[in-house]
Amino acid sequence: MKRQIPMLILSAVGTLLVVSVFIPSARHWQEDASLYFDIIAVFAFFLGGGNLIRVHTEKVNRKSTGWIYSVVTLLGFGIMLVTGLFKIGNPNGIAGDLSQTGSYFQLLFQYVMSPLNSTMYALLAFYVASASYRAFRAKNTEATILLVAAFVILLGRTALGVLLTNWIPAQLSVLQIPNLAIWIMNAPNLAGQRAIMIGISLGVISMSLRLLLGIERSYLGGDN
Amino acid sequence: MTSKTAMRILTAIVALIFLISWIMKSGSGMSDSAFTNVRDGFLVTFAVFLTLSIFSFLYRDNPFYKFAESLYVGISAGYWMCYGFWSTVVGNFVPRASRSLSEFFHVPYQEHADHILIYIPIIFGLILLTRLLPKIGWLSRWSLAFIIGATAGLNLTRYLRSDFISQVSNSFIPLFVDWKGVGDFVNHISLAADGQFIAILSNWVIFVGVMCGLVYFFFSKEHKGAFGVASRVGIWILMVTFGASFGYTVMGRISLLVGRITFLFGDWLNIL
Amino acid sequence: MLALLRIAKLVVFISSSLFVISLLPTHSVHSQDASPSGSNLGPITVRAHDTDNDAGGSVTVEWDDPGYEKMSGFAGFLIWRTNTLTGTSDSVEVTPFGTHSYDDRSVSDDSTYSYLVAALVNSERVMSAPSMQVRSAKQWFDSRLTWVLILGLIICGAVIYFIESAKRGTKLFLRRIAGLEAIDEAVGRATEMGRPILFVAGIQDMDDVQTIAGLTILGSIARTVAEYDTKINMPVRASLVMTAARETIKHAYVTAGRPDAYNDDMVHYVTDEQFGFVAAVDGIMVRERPAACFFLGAFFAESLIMAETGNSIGAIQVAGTAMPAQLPFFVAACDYTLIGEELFAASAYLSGEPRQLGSLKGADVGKAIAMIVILVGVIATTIASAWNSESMLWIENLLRKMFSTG
Amino acid sequence: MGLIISAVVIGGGLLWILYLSIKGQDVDRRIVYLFVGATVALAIIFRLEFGEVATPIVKSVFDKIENLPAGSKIVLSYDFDPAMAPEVNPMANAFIRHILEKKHRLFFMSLWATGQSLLSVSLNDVLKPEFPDAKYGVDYCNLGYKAGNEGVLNVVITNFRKMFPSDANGNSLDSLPMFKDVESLKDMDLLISVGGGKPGVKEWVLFAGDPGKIATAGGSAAVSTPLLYPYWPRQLIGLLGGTKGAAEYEAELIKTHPRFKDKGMPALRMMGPQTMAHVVIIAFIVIGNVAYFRSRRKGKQS
Repeated sequence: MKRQIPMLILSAVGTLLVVSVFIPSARHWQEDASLYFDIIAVFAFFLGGGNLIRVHTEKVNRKSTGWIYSVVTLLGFGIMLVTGLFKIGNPNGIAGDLSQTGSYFQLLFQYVMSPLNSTMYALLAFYVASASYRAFRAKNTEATILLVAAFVILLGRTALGVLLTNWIPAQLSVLQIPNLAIWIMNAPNLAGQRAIMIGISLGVISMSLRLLLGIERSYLGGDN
Repeated sequence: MTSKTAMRILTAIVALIFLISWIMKSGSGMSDSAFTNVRDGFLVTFAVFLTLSIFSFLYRDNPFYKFAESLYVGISAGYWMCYGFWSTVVGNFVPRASRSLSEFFHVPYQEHADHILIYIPIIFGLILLTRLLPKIGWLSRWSLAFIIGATAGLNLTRYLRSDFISQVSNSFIPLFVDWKGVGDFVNHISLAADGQFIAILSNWVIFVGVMCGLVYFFFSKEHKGAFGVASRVGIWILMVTFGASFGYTVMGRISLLVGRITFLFGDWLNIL
Repeated sequence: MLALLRIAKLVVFISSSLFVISLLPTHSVHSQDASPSGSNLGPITVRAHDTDNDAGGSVTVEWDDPGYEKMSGFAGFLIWRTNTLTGTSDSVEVTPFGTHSYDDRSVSDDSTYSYLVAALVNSERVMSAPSMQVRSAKQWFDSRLTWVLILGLIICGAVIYFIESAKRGTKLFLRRIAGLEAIDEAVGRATEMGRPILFVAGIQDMDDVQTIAGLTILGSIARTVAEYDTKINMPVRASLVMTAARETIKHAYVTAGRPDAYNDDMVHYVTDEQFGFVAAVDGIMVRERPAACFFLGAFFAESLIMAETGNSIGAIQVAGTAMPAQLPFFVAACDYTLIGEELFAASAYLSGEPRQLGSLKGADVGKAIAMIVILVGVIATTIASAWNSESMLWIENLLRKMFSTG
Repeated sequence: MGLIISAVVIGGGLLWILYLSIKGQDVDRRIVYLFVGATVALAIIFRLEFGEVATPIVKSVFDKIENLPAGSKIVLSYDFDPAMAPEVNPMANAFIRHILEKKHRLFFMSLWATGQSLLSVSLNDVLKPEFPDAKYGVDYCNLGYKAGNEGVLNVVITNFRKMFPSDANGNSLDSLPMFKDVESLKDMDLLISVGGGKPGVKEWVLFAGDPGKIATAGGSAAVSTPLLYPYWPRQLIGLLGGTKGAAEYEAELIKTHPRFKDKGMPALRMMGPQTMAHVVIIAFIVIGNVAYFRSRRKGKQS
């Protein structure tokens, strides 16, 4: 019993949604499904939030290593939750927009969350450089192609690319780095993207079918 | 000098700089009320402190990064839970469920919406919460089944239409572009970027590239002989794709760093 | 009795259209034929029919304009509707220059309507003759999606056929995927070094099929982890993923015969914020120093941050995603990468179960179909455009119609 | 002066690392981070700018405007929102300066509601102060925003007045002298769409440039540029891609019209640190390969 019912729910819901694409009057089920998902996700917040609080309070009680940082997390979580749910400092009170300028919620977002967000994002500039230094090495043919393609595009994005190959006559102008970079983006890159996308779509179709037919059961406690 | 004392000295220095910057920033505040100036002075300095703490991770893991990380986790978890509450619960559920709550939250009550259906996700949501009770925790699988069924159902047709069908039809490209016969083709042949030859070459590369790329993804056929060659060309095309898109995105990443450093030098030290 | 009813309806209809015409400003009535400013353009012809492929409640009105819209002072087309049952009539919409059709969605399926379209020129109304009666209806099948349905059935049919044939035990060749073989090696290494493995199932919620793919692979890995009794650390960005992941790992431990070794804290919720989650994962990496890192699911810009940090602590990294924009970073920074479709095939590979492997053969048939169609399409397009042959053009247009998303 | 300091610091450092690599040593990733951070910081502090050289895909747009006879009619459509503005606004301003400097007739319009407000910012910050003698209705006019996305183009390609009975300030088109010989888009010499989303450059090509056989050029955010490359050179005479495209156009503008030199070229200033960072990354790739081949050869010898 434990296993049949979930399988039944899964196949029924999935099949209905697949069919709803083809029946005009059932098409709204698609939006309903994503709305229902959001509502269930809100319930799941209790599990997630609960877990966050439990894990960090446990760390604090057991004074395990780095418990002071758990205090910081719990404080941050508490403060943000309170200022958000009660809209403290929000000029229009409970009806005001959550991120109304002037509300403490917006202040915390603007001066704590967004600098952290954009700085984490900015770390990518460093990581892109170290990944390039380490990964683009001509170890084998594939790695060499990877290196050459990245090298041409990188050069094409700077004035260096133009200066290096300006001397090439108009008849061979595709060999000028900026044009070569555009050609690489236009032809091989486009072909690769297309092949990957067709592959992905077939992967999703075969996986969804495996789910709907109940062949893929590891998460539902099936016994395969 | 143990690392403990080094750490203490470092923290003291950071606190000192923080204080100086706070005072300076509050002083240069434009708004008339002293309280806002002091508060904004603190907030700007704190933003700078967080920025530098994150950057310090590049050197190695340290208490400043741990502080910034744990604060970020706490604040952002709270942020998204408030967002979830206001936008989904108050925004979507309340208008469909009860008139009194809608008035309380000043949200337009939806008259004709089919109310009973809105209780389906509620029931599945409650079932999900049964995970907290070990005895009947397995009931939560019903909610998971609902969600996974919905995801599989929605994505099957979506990927079929948006990726499979449209990418196949986009691949119907002519292998001879504005063709006026072999003679004309031969005496205009050149590697000029906007020339006919390059246009034709591009379409050939796209056609062969897509076919070989697909061959690479074959699972159930031995990649040997002609099939093996096609698969090899396929992986080469994929490597060009990865190299090209890696190189192309580098600029976008660097502009993010330029933005942060301009913030540090401009808004904080205003030496720009 | 039926005849009486029909006559009654007829009377109502005639009286209502007379009523409608009398209602209009008088001087324009007799000007129905004589068009303004002397040019003798013919009357506007109007056609109305039920809007096709919809859920009912909508009528499409189309009209041909002999030339009124080209005249200076033309202000728009007024659409006038009469409900032939109740006799009430009202203006529906004024459409601007250049539009010659309009979907009137404010009708109900159970009454019939007749439409008039008037060209408004210098505050005069040139009325058209009333259209035939029309009643809106709901369609049960969207005819524009016929080919999408046929293609879907073909591909799904192939997948199901090979799933069934695999059940009958036909042996199936499967090419090697380096990334999948590396998984056992990575878990083994983690066990020897007594260090945990880190598993990230993407940063999307359960509404993304890549997250589910990641979780199914987690199912197989968790079984090996249960046997070797390795520690597993799985930070998640969505509470639903946490619940599903715990369910998956618990099931793996039960089937491996070690239900007691399972502990809910292996999977822990961090935050819903993309970069907050990444900051925490980086923290876990440098502090717990996992021996193997698995990034399997949907990733965005943060993919490289995790992969580079994982590389800096010397862990074996196996990544897999179906996000084309992130594949280059994983290919550059990780030891093994599952490219697009390989992520979805991984769980079938790892389970080794005949029916799942059969579905991969079905996907291959899909690729074969795609290749054949592209080949035919390209040949037809080439010949049609280069030597403009009619028959090839017909084939090309047929293929484009078959492969339109509708 | 700044250039010399950073050249010495960065260049010297890179040479030192190259020397290390030749000895087969791999450099620690933190050194790479240090270099990237230092390069970008120095480039920002010393406001380094490099002479961007226009690539053919940008040069073709510049030459088209440069060589059109004075008084030609050009449409500039603002199809973007504030999020894309930092990347594409410099392009729009560079186009305004170039078109009015060459005494062409400039027709502003927008397919995005947000484009309308960004357009008025450009008018006040760039057009009015730098071209005091440009008269509204004679040298330039603003048709404003019209909803309907590509539907607007379907109408405007046959008849302007039907879609735009009056311009953004409410005066009828016939009252504007520059509109006397303009019946539809087909009378225009060049269409330029600046933006990166939908409706954008692609819609201008498919619904205006192609059907009307009118020369069309575009400016787009970097992320959407690759999708537009296939249209060049057959359906798009040229395309400015991201900050780099804007910087190339600005450099070309200063070279041929030095009067704009001190007007502040945002894209060029942004490209300074970008170019420096790119050069450092390219250098590290080269060094990485040198280290790899040296260590492989050493492995073979031992």
